[in-house]
Amino acid sequence: MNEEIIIAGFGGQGVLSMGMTLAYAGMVEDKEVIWMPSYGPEMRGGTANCIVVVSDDKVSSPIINKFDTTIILNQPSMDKFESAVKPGGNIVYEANNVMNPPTRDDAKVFKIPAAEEAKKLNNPRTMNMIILGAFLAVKPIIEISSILEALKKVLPKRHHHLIPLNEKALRLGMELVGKD
Amino acid sequence: MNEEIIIAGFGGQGVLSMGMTLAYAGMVEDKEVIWMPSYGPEMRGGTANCIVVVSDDKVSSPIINKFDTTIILNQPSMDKFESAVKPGGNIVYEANNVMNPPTRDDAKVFKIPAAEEAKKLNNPRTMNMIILGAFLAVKPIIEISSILEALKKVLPKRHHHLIPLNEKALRLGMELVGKD
Amino acid sequence: MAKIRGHVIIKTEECKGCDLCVIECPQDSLEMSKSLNQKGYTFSILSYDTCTGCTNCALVCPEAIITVYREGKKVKATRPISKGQSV
Amino acid sequence: MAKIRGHVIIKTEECKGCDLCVIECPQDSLEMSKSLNQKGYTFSILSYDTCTGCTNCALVCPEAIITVYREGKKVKATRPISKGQSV
Amino acid sequence: MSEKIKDNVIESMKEVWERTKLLHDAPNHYCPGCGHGVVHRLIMEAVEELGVMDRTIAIAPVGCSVLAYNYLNVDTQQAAHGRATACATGIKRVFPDKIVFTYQGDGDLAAIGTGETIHAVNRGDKFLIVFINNGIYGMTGGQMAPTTLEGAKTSTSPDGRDVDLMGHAIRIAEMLALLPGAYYITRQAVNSAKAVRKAKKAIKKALQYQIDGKGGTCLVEVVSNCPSGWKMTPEESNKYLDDEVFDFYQLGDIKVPPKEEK
Amino acid sequence: MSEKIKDNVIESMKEVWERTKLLHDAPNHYCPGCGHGVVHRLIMEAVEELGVMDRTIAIAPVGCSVLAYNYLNVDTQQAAHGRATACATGIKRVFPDKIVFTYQGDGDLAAIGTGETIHAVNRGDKFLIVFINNGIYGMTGGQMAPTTLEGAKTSTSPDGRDVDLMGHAIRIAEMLALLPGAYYITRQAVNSAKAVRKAKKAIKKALQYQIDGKGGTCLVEVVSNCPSGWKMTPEESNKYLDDEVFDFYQLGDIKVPPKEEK
Amino acid sequence: MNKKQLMKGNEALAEAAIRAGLQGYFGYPITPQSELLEYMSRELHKRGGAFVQAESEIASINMVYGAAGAGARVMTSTSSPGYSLMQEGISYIACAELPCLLVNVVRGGPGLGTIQPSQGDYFQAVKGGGHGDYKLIVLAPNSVQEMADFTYIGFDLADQYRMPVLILTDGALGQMMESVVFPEYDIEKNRTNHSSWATTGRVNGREQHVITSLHLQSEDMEKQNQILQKKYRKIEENEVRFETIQTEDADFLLVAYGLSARIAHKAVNLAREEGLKVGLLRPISLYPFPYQAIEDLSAKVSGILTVEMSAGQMVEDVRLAVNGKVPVGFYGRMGGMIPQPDEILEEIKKLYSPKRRQ
Amino acid sequence: MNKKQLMKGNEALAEAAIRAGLQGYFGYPITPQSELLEYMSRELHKRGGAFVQAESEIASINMVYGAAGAGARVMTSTSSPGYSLMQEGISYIACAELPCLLVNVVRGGPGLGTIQPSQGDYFQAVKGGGHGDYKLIVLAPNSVQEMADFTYIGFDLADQYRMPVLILTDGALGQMMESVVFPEYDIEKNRTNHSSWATTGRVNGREQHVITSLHLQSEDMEKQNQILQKKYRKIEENEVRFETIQTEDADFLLVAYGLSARIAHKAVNLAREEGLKVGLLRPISLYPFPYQAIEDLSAKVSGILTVEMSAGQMVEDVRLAVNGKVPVGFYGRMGGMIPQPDEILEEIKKLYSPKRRQ
Ligand SMILES: Cc1ncc(C[n+]2csc(CCOP(=O)(O)OP(=O)(O)O)c2C)c(N)n1
Ligand SMILES: Cc1ncc(C[n+]2csc(CCOP(=O)(O)OP(=O)(O)O)c2C)c(N)n1
Ligand code: SF4
Ligand code: SF4
Ligand code: SF4
Ligand code: SF4
Ligand code: SF4
Ligand code: SF4
Ligand SMILES: [Mg+2]
Ligand SMILES: [Mg+2]
Repeated sequence: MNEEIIIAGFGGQGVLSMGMTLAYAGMVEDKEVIWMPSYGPEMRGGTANCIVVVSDDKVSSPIINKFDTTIILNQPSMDKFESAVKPGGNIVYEANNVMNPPTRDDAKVFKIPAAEEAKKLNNPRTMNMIILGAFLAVKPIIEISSILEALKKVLPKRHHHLIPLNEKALRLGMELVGKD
Repeated sequence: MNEEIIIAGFGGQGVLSMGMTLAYAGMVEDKEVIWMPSYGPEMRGGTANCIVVVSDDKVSSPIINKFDTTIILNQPSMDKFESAVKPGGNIVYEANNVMNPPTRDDAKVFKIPAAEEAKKLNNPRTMNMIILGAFLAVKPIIEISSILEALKKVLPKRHHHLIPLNEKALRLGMELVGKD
Repeated sequence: MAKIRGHVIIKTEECKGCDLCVIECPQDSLEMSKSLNQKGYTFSILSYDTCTGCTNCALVCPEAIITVYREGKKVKATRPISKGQSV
Repeated sequence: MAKIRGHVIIKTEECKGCDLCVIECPQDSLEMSKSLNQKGYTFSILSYDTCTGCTNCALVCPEAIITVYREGKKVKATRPISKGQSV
Repeated sequence: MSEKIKDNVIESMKEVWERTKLLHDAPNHYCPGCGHGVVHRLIMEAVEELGVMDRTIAIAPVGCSVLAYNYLNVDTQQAAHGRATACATGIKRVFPDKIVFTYQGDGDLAAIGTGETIHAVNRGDKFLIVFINNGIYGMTGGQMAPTTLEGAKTSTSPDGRDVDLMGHAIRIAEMLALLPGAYYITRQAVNSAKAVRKAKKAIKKALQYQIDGKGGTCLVEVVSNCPSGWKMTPEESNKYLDDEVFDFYQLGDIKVPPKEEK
Repeated sequence: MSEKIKDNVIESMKEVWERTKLLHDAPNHYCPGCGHGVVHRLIMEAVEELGVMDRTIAIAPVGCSVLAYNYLNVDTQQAAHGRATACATGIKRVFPDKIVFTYQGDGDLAAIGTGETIHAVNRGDKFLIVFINNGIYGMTGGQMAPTTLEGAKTSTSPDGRDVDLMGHAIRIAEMLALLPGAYYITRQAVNSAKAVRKAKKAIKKALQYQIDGKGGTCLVEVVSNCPSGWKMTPEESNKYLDDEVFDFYQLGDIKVPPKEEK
Repeated sequence: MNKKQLMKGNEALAEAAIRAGLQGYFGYPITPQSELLEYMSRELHKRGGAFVQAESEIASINMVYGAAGAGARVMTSTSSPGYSLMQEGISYIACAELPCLLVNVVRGGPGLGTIQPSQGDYFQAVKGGGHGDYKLIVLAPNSVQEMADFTYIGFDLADQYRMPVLILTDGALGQMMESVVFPEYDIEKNRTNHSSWATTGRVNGREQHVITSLHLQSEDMEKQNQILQKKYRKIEENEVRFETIQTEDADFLLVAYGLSARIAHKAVNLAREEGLKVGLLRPISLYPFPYQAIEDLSAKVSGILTVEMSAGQMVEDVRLAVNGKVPVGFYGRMGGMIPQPDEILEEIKKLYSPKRRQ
Repeated sequence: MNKKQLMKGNEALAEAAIRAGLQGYFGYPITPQSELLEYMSRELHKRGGAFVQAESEIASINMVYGAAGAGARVMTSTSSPGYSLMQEGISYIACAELPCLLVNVVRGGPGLGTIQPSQGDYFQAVKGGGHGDYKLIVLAPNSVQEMADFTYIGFDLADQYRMPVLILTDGALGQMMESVVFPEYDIEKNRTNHSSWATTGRVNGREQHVITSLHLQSEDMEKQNQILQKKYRKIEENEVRFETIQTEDADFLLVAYGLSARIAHKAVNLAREEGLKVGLLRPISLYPFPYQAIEDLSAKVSGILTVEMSAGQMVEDVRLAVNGKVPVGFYGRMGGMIPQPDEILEEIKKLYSPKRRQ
């Protein structure tokens, strides 16, 4: 297994921490992982993205321009990264934040109303976990339990009480796949 | 003609300006000249020396370790540069300041009591000009008139009134050669 | 005392939702949007017809995206208006 | 009042002839040589038997080459003399 | 109020405040609520009002405002970190008629550039230094600056600035004021409309001195915010300035010209 | 007085002043009458008297005193031009028990090293700075220093220092005194026996503070001469100090510890 | 303690340095290196070392000079423009023979450039940089694990040869996360006692120790240079480090270091998939450079392609090694751009020809 | 006006710069360069330029950046440690494409070193130095006359290519006196008007001019690098300068620059006296380096000896030029020591063999 993913969106959407959670979870499962943030020119608030690789083998190049999965949380990122998915790959995107759905017909497309669902959970910040759950439903490369393990590392101690909520969001995300 | 000279003594004895005068005079006569000061490690007052080359042709290397003439104004310089004169070359040195006369028997040696004579001229600073005169008697490579011309360049304007005195010193020096 | 009537126009697409104009408005004329603009920020809107054209909001706006208008009466403008501007 | 008798010893070969000790001596005990030392400098010499051992000369000497002696009486030394020094 | 009515209303009004033409028509990259944008505007307003755009040269620093030339529509040089004043000296000495200002953060001016700052002012080089003191290294992600207040948490003083280990917040304007080369030194703020008006006046005054060829260096320090670095909302950051920062960095003129010669 | 009698005389006397053993037994390379030699001696006397040779580290600058380690018989590091204080900070932070002093000229400390000086003092790093202010770059042949007095001729101010072009003589000690990190700052001289005694006391006091672990940086400025650079005899140079220089660089304590805690 | 951790390269390096017994860190913020400084600010003081955020890179390197001269295990880190500012200080440290660790997390240049990763500082690291004839041992990691490993090695080499060691890495390696395992390291055993030359004070009245790079007499200065050169010859003999990947049967050789080498590795895989026998030599020590290894391989291949994130710097060393035996090509991207595996493959195809080996 | 004068190299350079219309000089004292600064302090102001003794070399180079960016003809000068401090600034200037003249009067290094002449900064001048991929045009005079001549050329090249030009010389050439004749030079004709890009203020409301070396997007930064590289290729085509002495019939070639070249010249004479057919190639532009000329000559000789006042730096460029065709030897002295003609002769004898040319 060798999964190359890019996650892209606004700075405040938890793009980097979503990727980091995934990478940590990979390590929990003793896989080889890479997490690589992008260095956008924007100071704050602009777009952000990170590359995550989870693999059974040692990863040679961390520099990747075609991905197995692209996870997209806003329109500018869709404009930029729609073309970066490999033929046959997956595009997972957030419904509310992307106006123009992707037009690639050689990729599987998953539109996830994560923002809306997050509102229902009374915590808009769970949006990224819903998306992550959706991704894991599409590509079950990591166990949910590993993700929860990883969250202990990624979240500061004072936020550990939120882990159950995050689990809920993850599972909700998994369920959303295919519903659309 | 290609004359390679080193002049060495204490910092205060006018070593550098003697060499510079000679170099200027060479240029007055349209010869190729080089004047190269030494970079002694001493801050002030220590020993000083300069190399002067006066030549009919373009001078290739300004870096020289054997000289046609060494002009020596103190004992440390004698110790250092006695060996630097070419076989058949000249050693011109100041009598008072050098206790141990040179022992080279393959060089012509001229002992000049310049300090003493300078005192007689009531100006100890003329010592270097007396030595220069002596050198020119030994090696008449430059006209006295050119030296006087050169002094106009080397001396600041306010000291130009001293040029006649310097001329006297030069001629005195020339006369001293062979007297010993 | 007749209130001086003013008005502001805000380039909402360039607003970053910092809220400073809202806080600084002595007339509480402004408020922040509920929705986001294209850049992902909430934005300031003139919501109440109380504006006096005092320019405070424009002065503190880091984006310089507020233009202030005022009824006829002369005011000490912070900067002279370029000539040829319509009334 | 009996004058305190002092004495100085100067390492003349290391003297640079700066003259500062001579100027600083309150007793005019020092003067500069006429001749030069090996290094080409005139040097300071104790020429008059008026020295009180006040240490002024030693204090201003940049070469630290003056040693000062004084008759028995205790003085406030600028620095303590190492133990075991003979009287 | 419908669009229609709005237009009518505006028709009947004077425009009393608009964006100066000397700001490029482009959004800036600063974080929401950051004071850099305000100060940029004030300087450009002053340059426009004084009519010296055709001989004004700005020096941008390394810091969040490194891209100042994307906003200030005047000729600009982007100087190496801390060397804006040296750069300004180079220009001003060869071209004394130019109107030159540097725009520098506190890391730039008061850390790596300390020597250049002090010696430019000591030479009394006749340009304006606009000094944005936000008590932090904004651009590099919120590290401690020389001006960071005692106890303040930053990414390199995670437990708060410990003055025994990290030194005290430095009031460099006061140090510079000791130098005879300093002509006009003032400390301003932009966290309220009132403060902005004052700051504008100070900047304009300083530029006017330069236009008049008055002797010496002018420095306008703006004690500003960095909501991102401080991890505050813009509102909180502005309040923090009022509540804490101005106690230490007191606003007002620090050195005024000997007498206001005419 | 014959040699014989001399010996007798000395036999009967106490040695009241001798060269400290912490000076190497070697002639120095300074010009006749140069104050560097005197200050070297005073520091070594103080170190000897305080008995801290076994943990003292000197930092030599780039300047005429670059070879100070040939005279001071204590462990020494020769630091890059202007960086002696940074070097000292490095040592003192890792080894707080060491007694560290820098020895720096005015070019070194107040020109190229301005930033390092100010920030070391601002951090209150606990070492002693001995600052030899001779108003000139001695080593490189007499160029103007930041501390050169108005009107003074040097090889780069051949018509005298023109303050409009070259800036004013800088009183850096006064600037440093503004910093809370400065613990003890004093300005001394060595151009008379009386001044030497005072300077010695100041140096010793500063070292004592360091030994006691008192908080902050100490600086002893010695306003000194440079007969060669000034083109004066040693006597003239010392008189010039009295007549002109001390008017501008006034001698005495500039900052004393808050209270002389015991 | 020694379990796998997910860390940024910059942080792994910092953690390794602390575990190696770091006594002092002196640095100044700059992207993409600041995580290292920040990590130190959080950890070092707690764990017994001194941390100073200096006022500049120049102050940093001279703090390193001071503390290293007093015998401490110390380091600084920075990125390109900051490293340029340190050149005078590095030249001093090299001349005075002080052990210390330097880290340059390279970004795109020249000038202020960009904050993206680059290898444009190779020349500065291994040839020029500061003034005078000196060298640093230069190690180029290509993974987060190596960021940690080379830190230990770097400190030890610095001690062993009494000289600065530079870790030349880049913004991508500094900021990306991978798993890392910190090896066992016995500080007390490995950290050299420098009291025979360091300035510690004249303990028990011993002879004075002096740290200097000044020798006013040229003869003495030349002698010091000869000492340095002798040391460098020894290092060139003993400390060459490199890695070869699929070179045994290679007809064509890639040479690349650091991040480029990982990309080149992928290009090797792509090439092999297409039946091209391509191998990779990765210099690990950039100084001393693996001249011999490359020369040896050059006898076996038909051509060489050097891949760098620069306009072509290391390629000169490759050419010096090959000395005309086979053509040496170059492919590089500049200013923060990163060569892609497929771009490299394309270049390989332009130059590739199978060669019968003897 | 244009008569022969006896001058120090440093002063001749200063005088030439003023005659070339120098508008600003910014510098800091350092031996063996201070005469240049002092000359400027006496003359420049009187003759219409601005002179500033800066507080440091870093301030100097950044003053140069500022004034050059505003379109002025400006320069700075220093010696080795000071030049190291300028590296960040030089990288900025190169990237921002500002014309200016830099002078490094090299002394023995590394570290504080010695004040005697040296060529130990070759690598720094032509390879590394600052961070990133940039080059300076580097000219190496070998006489006082050339100190003057190359100053004019340097300014003109700087203007023509919008880049810094470095005069790499040494303490001996700087401080020795020889005769010099200053050529006619029409400032108005030669000095380029830079108002099309310089920051002069937006005269008549023209578009904004920006001087920067920052390009946050790697794509842009790479573009800027491509512009630079293109310029460098052009320079490599057009601006190679060198001198050959008795190479026509030479069996053996010396390569040396600057002061070393004059000594090598004497060694050529000595060798010829002994019947050894030795020639000399003197690179005048160190960048661009005369690779082609050396390659061409390498086909005609049996061996090459490079002579430097360093541990061997330019010799790498010579080897790159020769590319293995004939053996390339090296003779150097370090740390301020100067090779003597007879020492060189001895080295020649060790390597010399006559060769039948085709
Ligand atoms: C020589 C050098 N060192 C460090 C940096 C990294 N750097 C960029 S901006 C900056 C400091 C920014 O802080 P400040 O000057 O206060 O400006 P602000 O961002 O707060 O406005 C630093 C250290 C650099 N670009 N160059
Ligand atoms: C980086 C660098 N710049 C310049 C120099 C040259 N230099 C040596 S000493 C000195 C100044 C000496 O003046 P000061 O510090 O006042 O000491 P003094 O000689 O007067 O005691 C200078 C500029 C240097 N060695 N290194
Ligand atoms: S102009 Fe004044 S009253 Fe009107 S919205 Fe702005 S701040 Fe409020
Ligand atoms: S101050 Fe400006 S940016 Fe901030 S909310 Fe108001 S309009 Fe928007
Ligand atoms: S000790 Fe005092 S009295 Fe004696 S010589 Fe010295 S200065 Fe004069
Ligand atoms: S003070 Fe010292 S050096 Fe000067 S004259 Fe007296 S003994 Fe000699
Ligand atoms: S980081 Fe701070 S200073 Fe920089 S733009 Fe953001 S708020 Fe402003
Ligand atoms: S040059 Fe000046 S400071 Fe240096 S040793 Fe001579 S007198 Fe002293
Ligand atoms: Mg700041
Ligand atoms: Mg001085």
